[in-house]
Amino acid sequence: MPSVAMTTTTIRLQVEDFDAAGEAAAITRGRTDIGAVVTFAGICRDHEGGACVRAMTLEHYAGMAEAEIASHVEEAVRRWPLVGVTVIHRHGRLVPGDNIVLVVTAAVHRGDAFAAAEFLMDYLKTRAPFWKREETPAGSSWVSAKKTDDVAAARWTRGGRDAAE
Amino acid sequence: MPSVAMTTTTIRLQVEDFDAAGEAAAITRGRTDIGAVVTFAGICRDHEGGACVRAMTLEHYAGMAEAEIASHVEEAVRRWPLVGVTVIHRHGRLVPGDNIVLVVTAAVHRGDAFAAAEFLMDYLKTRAPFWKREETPAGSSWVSAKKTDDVAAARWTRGGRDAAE
Amino acid sequence: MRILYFAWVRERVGRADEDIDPPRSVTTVLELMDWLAGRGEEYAHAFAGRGTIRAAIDHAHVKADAKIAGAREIAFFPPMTGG
Amino acid sequence: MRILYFAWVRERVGRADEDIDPPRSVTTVLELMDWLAGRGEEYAHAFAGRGTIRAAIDHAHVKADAKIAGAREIAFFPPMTGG
Repeated sequence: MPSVAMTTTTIRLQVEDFDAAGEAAAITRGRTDIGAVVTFAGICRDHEGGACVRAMTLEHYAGMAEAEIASHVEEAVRRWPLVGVTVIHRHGRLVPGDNIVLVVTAAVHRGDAFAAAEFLMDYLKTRAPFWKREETPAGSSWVSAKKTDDVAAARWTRGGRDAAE
Repeated sequence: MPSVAMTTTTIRLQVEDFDAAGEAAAITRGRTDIGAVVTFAGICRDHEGGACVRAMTLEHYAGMAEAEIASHVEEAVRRWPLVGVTVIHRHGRLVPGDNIVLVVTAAVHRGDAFAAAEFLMDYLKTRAPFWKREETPAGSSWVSAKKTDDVAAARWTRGGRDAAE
Repeated sequence: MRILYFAWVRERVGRADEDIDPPRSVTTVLELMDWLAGRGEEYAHAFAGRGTIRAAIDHAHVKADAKIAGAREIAFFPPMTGG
Repeated sequence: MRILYFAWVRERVGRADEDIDPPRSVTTVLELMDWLAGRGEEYAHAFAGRGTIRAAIDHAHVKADAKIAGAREIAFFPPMTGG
């Protein structure tokens, strides 16, 4: 009898730090059908485009952020055969070295886990309603959206890698 | 004064299990210039192409395996601006659920960390001298190389993603 | 109709949310931005670069030509920079 | 010249390594495989499908037409399945 396809998904928006290893372990615990686990951690850097960053504050649109992330997690599950997906995004004030975002994807094959993790990160960067305000020695200002992030997200919409896989 | 570009690399072949979280933490500890950490863990599965797998034994070519992995880590460091790279490959007998291989890549930007991790995994699959023997209820046999792995590795040699990035 | 503002749109408007009752002639998101821009100096400043401001109706991204009829909550914000 | 065998090549040959002294007429990896295949039934069996067998000279992957002159260690093995 073939096993039923089940994907464990976890989505959390929180002020608190997360435990990347613990989240990855939670997906694989007690299972022996997973061949690949990709963990992505986004971390607050002390430099951005040459400027020194002392801290950043992440504002988010509560309600919409959860819905937007959930819809992209669902899309990832539709596009790739995943065993588990975890997305955690922090908000509030963070200093360099702090964790910002975590994506964990688990699959039977590594290609699916890698693709889904990159897809989710590209979409979090461009579609999830979060805004970063950076504190530098020159004052504090809102971070501008990066064109490279739009380009990265666009590759999932047609042709590109998806068609080649 | 611009900081000096330094990449911390760690390569280990071992019978013992590894601690994925500890290895990732070792790369980021005390640093605030890292924006992205990608961790890939390859895990022994209980099914392979429909057949039940009870255990697998990984044979390797000591000496060449280290050299081959080191040369690909060096190539990854040349191709992408990485802050740290760790590759750990186990050998010996493993059962479903056991870790097999770990790749951790840390970079300022996520695209570099993702690309380097995928590149290293594709090369470990097709160029590192390791051979898997699987034990199934029908007996034990050597795993055949997968054409999909060759295709995955070939995309790094010219054109493809690299040129598009 | 509840309106939310985020990031620099919020800072320029000077508030995070408010309830408004625009005239019936305001039917799209773009028309709503035009109408809001006429409500005072802070709104004019916030919506001066309305080409870059994004909008969501009831938690879903929408374009400037989206109809606002039936909307419970409309949000205005700059391009997202999370992740 | 030290020869190493891995995985099913090792199992078929019946040993993991040995020292050999092939005649001077054997100059390439392919010729070495032909010569080894003639050393007995187990070698003939191991090298029957020599199109799929890979080789390395002194820890570096090489093709079948690679010269073996100066090699200290030559290894024969099936396509790799690590990772």
